[in-house]
Amino acid sequence: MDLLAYVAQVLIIILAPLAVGLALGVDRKITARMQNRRGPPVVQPFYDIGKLLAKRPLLLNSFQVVFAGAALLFQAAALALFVAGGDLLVAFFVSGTGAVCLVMGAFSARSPYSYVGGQRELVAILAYEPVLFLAILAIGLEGSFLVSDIGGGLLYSLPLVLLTLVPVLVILLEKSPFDVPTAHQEIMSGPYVEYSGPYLAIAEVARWFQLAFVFGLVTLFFWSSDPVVSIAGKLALAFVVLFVTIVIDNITARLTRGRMVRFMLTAGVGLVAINLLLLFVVRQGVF
Amino acid sequence: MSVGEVLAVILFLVPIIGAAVVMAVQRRQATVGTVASISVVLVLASVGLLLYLASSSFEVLVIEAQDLYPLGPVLIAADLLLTGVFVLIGWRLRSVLIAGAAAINLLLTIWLAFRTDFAETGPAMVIDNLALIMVLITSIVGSIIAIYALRYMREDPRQPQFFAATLLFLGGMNAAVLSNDLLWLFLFWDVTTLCSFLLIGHTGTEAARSAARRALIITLGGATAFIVAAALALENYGSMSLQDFPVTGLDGLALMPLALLAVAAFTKSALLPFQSWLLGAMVAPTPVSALLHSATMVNLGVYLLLRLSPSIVSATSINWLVSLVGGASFLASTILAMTQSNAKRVLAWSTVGNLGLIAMCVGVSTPLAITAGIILLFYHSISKALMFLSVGAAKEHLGSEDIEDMQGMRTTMPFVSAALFIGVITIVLPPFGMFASKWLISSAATTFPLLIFLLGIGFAGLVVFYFKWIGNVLSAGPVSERVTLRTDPLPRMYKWTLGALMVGAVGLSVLIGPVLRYLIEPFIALHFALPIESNDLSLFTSSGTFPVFVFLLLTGIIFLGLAFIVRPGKEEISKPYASGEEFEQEFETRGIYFTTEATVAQGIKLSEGAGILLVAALIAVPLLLEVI
Amino acid sequence: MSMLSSSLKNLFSRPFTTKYPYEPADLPPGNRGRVLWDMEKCIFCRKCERNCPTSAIITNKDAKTQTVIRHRCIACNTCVEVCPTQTISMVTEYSKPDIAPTVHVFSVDLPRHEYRVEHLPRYEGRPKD
Amino acid sequence: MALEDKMRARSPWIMHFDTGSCNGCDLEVWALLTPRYDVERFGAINRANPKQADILLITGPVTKRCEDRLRNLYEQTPEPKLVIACGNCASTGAPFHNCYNVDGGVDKVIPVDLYVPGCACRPEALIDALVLGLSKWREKAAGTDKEDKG
Amino acid sequence: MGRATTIPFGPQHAAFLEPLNVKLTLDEETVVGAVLNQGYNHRGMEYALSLDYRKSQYLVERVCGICSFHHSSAYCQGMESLYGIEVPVRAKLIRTIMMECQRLTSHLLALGHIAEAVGYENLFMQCFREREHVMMLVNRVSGNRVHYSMNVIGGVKRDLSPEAVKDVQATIRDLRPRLEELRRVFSRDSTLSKRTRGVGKLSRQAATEWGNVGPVSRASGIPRDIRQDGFAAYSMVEFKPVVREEGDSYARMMVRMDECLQAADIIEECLPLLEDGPVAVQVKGHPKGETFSRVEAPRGELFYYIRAKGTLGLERIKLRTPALMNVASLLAMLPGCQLADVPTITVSVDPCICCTDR
Ligand code: SF4
Ligand code: SF4
Ligand code: SF4
Ligand code: SF4
Ligand code: SF4
Ligand code: SF4
Ligand code: SF4
Repeated sequence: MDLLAYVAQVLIIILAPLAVGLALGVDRKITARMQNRRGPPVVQPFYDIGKLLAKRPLLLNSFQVVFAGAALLFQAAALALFVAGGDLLVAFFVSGTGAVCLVMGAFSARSPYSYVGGQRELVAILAYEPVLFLAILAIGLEGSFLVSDIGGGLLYSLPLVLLTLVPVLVILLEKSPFDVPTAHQEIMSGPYVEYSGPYLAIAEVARWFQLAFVFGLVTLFFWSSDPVVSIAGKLALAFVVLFVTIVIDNITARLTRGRMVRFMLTAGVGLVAINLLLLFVVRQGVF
Repeated sequence: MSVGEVLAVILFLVPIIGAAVVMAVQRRQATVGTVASISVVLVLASVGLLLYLASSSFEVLVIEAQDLYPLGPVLIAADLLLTGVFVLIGWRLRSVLIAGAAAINLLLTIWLAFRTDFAETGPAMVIDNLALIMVLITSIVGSIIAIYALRYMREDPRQPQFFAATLLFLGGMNAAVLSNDLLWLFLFWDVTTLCSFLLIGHTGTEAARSAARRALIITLGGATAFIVAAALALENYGSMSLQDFPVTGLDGLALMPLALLAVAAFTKSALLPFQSWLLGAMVAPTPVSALLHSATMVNLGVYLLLRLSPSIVSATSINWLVSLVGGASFLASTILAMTQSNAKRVLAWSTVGNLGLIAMCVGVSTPLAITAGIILLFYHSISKALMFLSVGAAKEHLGSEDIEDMQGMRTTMPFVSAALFIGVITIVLPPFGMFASKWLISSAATTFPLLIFLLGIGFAGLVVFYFKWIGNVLSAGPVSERVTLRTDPLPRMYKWTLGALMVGAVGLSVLIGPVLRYLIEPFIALHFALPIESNDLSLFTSSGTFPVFVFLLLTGIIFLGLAFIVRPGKEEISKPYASGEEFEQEFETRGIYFTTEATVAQGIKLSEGAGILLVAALIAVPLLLEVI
Repeated sequence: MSMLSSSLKNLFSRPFTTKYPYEPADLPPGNRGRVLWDMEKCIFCRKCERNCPTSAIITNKDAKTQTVIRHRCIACNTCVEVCPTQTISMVTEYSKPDIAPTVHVFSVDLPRHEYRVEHLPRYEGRPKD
Repeated sequence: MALEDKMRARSPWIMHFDTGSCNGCDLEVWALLTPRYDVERFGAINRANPKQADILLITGPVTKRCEDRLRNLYEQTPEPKLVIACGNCASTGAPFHNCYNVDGGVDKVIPVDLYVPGCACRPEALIDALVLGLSKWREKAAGTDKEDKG
Repeated sequence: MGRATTIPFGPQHAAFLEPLNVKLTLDEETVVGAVLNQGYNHRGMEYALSLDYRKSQYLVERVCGICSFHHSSAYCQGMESLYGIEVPVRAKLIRTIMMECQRLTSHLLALGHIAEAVGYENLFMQCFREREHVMMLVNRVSGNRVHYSMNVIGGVKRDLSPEAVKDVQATIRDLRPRLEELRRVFSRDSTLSKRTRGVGKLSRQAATEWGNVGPVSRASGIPRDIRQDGFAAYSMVEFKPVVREEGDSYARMMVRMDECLQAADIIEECLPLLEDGPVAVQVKGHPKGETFSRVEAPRGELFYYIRAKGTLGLERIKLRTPALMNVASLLAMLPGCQLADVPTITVSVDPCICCTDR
């Protein structure tokens, strides 16, 4: 039984980023359809990764690769911790480390766009990390920091917190209005400019792991004692959130970095605060 | 006298004697010899003290005043003398504030001495684990900095003065943390004030002098708060022994000593609104900054808070104010650090932030938070010293402390870059020591939901300003030859000191389990229920686990392994993308600082205002409670 | 907000995308694709060659061939207009990409509108000096 | 190998560079990316970055000033890569054959794999080129792979 | 301050269709200095154009693929005035219709390009979808999507058949609601207006000083539109130049959007005026003398100066193209803006390097 659970966890750790890859494929397809195009097949992200791996490596200096690899491993560790039912906070910080490693990778390539991209990625971190952190603390306040102990009810007690995860995901999915760090038309996909071939694939997969972790957070909001309902509900919730981000992407222009930070630190942080306050008031009233 | 007592006395007396020797001989060679040998003595003595305490399974070592016999009266005399000196300094500097504060201190000290019949009201010294940790930090990190300074200050014409002050500083610091009696503590508190004044003003330039003066004003103001608190403690609790501070039933005016001591601690630790002296102190030579920021001075403030934590915990009407001052300092300083491009200023703000965090931990008042605070204090000093000394080394080579000028340092100064990198990752990233405390604080802060908002933004800001800097250091183009750490044009003395700190920062992070179990928990256990367990591989709290070892291993594998595997030369090296243009020569970059000088000044004013309000509230609350 | 409605409308309506290459390209009648020679009519007056703005045509009176470099022809229709004998016609199909610039040689030996395919030499670039 | 080839063929990332064209072909390249022709159907996206591109779509005769830039970009593209000369001027420099500042054709500067005729080249022709190119790419990639092993 | 970031923006850049290099000096992300670096696209066309005035009919189209028809119209007008001939009315009307179609494609391109520059991908796609309708229309009418090859000296060489007229009518009727839909998005979308309003301001005065033309000048409140001169058939139709006062990227965008609708109006006005008749007059001999000719290209006043000496070759042919004037004014707009706004501003003047450099 124990072994079985262990195997299941390992499976989830492997499958979750793959699911994210698929989700990104679905995202591209839906986006294309919203733009009245046919769009790529849903497995396109996997083709891309496969293609990238088959390219001949080309790099500026080895630090880039070290940091891309580090990003991947840290993100994987964060996800592993999450799946193993570990401490959410630790997982969050580890995942943050992965994000920082990518920034370092961008900086270490001495290239103008990559440098500006790194700076912007830091700004993005400044924007989304507090919100993510607060969301996790709110989850910790409501349930537990241990994923395995959280249980249900978050959707009802922390709906606004779930809402704040949407802009976080918008940033992480590199979607407008907050695709500031990778802004294609300004800084040519920013931190990724100097990555190519297999190294780009590594950086990309690292991002998948990171997204898997954040989507994991989203799925925590749904819980049911029936495992089938639970899993179905979690997936449905994740899809709904993904769909909302896609819609947002398609009806907005990219905003500037200042607006991004301001929005996240006021609206994002504010929503968490309001949620906690309401919760407090309701609890006081009820008991 | 037991071995422990002897060691304790060595720890503070030897450096003070050393200072006298250095002043007397006035020759470089003698200075080097003295400083080096005293450093060795300090390191050995502090480790010896650790071993001694460990042998008695960390029982608290109490040293009565009569054991130290002629010392007591001498010290009281010294106390009066020193306060007198401050009056004189105030006179010389034509500063009413300094002279006035010093005069009040002098009068109160005399009055207190008479009140207590020139005797102590409790044990003179108490060596528990908190004191032990502080002694270890001061002695070992302080010694390393002193040795580093031997090289750094080699061309300074007034070396004896400098090193005398440094040694005195270390001795005073050690004595301060060992002292239990408030009057003793007050003396050594003032010793550190004096030393910091001397060291900050050492270069004698206009900027240095005004910075020293400002430092003196603020810390002397703190000292006044301290001595008033001592007097009030004597009145209210009937004792000036820190041990005897009541841990229950504090209310009304009885809170006042605590509140005032907290304010005194804020001034020492340069928390808002008193941060300006520490920022101004940046004009001093780098070893001074390192000393102030990591081994001595600012630690004393938060040490006092931690020391008083059992009382503060029970003082529920003011502890939230303490935590707010800490939290506000943390948030404001991280935001301000993001706007700085001078490396030392960045570090200074981050020190303010970290100390704020420790103060916040004390204010949060859960055992978990206090544990977090001590961990933070311990690891912060090592990493901060490492970073300051690296900046000093970089400055010697680059001639600048600006982080923009450090661009590409990875290829020119790999050793220093590695030191900076390790300094940053041990401060910011998991799974190093500081991170453990971050994690604990985050868990602990949930009892105080307002603080989590400060923390959330603050942590993100921390990442931003540190990595902006280190990114600059690591940013370098392709290198045809492999750069090795050995090729760094760095004096051997720097390599050794930086190396020792690097090893310490990483090694102690690996050993966080034992550190927690043997160094920190005994202190916590004295006063609280143990909030955290460790099995050397992981840390556990009631709400979470942190598999330290797994992550350390992972990090090690990641950085060392990848750096080993990935070597340049195997792959095709290409030119950076520059829209098709050749861009080698013209390339220049500059980081983001978000705002302008004017806004920064405004921000500082704003946060100082908030700090003043909070501190005023801290003093007003006991009064109000008394009135009600 | 009107973007929202149009996005959702797009999502549930048929994409505007053509199915090409899985269905033939929709070339309108009158599309200027490429020129064809009916060599039986040609009198080798060279008017086409002279008037071609991109020198895409090479008329060889001796060999009785008309050569058109497809990768030069801009389908301007001039040759069609100037030819006194209506030898040249424009068809809607465009010329196809190839691994070297294509040359089509029309000759009297070949049936009407048929041609021989040849290629211009390819250059392999030039290293930086 | 087969899997690799399949992946390659399904994810050709594009970089477009204008080396002095009249814009006609550039717009047809852009038309490829937009709803009507939507080459994302084939997995192609415009990365606009040589380091991440597989296929360079070059339009225009190479003006003297663009030569070095073009070569730079070409060198920054990792193997296996494909260069498609879009339009008559990229293929042979035809419409601008009388202009003194062009040398005629992209292949005078960098090796070109496919030449797309047309002025402007129709998007359909570009799609043909893409399809043709992907099959050609297999051979080319096999060449690079062998080189890597040998 | 000390250091500043320098970034080469272009020649190959995701925001640019064409090779333009703006060397930006940034203080953090604020542009403090911009150096425009042109000439990547210089092919030496003015020389080539002067070799053979007949072949130049086709070559002028290749000065620019976006407004090829305007170029050939300007050229042919110039030559016609050298010959001193009057073009048949039908030819004039056809020219007008085609020019307006081209204006539609060009403006929709520019609008889409702005949307792309601010990262509004969906809007970019919508613009290009509508543009594709016009492209398909002109393909049906002229036989090519880009270079119509319809103009000859003396008129047009390809007539509009009755079916084609119906086709144009139907397409424009179809297009109008779509354009109105686009206009709603462009004028009301809040994120878009956050990115364009007040960005890249160019005062009326500055616009005059920099000699801006076309939509850029009209967005700064200068009601200058060469179409009012009544070349081709513009004297036969009613229209008013679209003028806005703001002078920012938003205004430039909206001027183009409104001109799209105006183009649809003009086309619909022209269609009923078409009467049967010849579409070209024959010209004899080589031209001689000097002349100039102007048309309002999508980006503004396009000016041709031609001096002929009575041979196949021309003595001098000189183009002053609208983008040259507008691109230069970037120097007035870029300093002080954010890096994020650089693409928006550059694209909002609709830089067209191929004719600027020619
Ligand atoms: S113009 Fe006609 S007849 Fe004369 S050579 Fe050309 S194809 Fe033949
Ligand atoms: S269509 Fe024009 S370019 Fe083509 S061959 Fe005929 S004249 Fe030459
Ligand atoms: S081939 Fe024709 S349309 Fe294409 S760029 Fe060249 S001249 Fe322009
Ligand atoms: S500047 Fe104009 S006229 Fe002079 S060479 Fe260049 S294209 Fe010819
Ligand atoms: S406009 Fe200027 S660049 Fe162009 S041909 Fe005249 S002088 Fe030369
Ligand atoms: S020739 Fe004309 S465009 Fe050139 S610098 Fe002189 S005035 Fe300006
Ligand atoms: S600006 Fe010049 S090249 Fe561009 S569309 Fe207008 S006339 Fe053509």
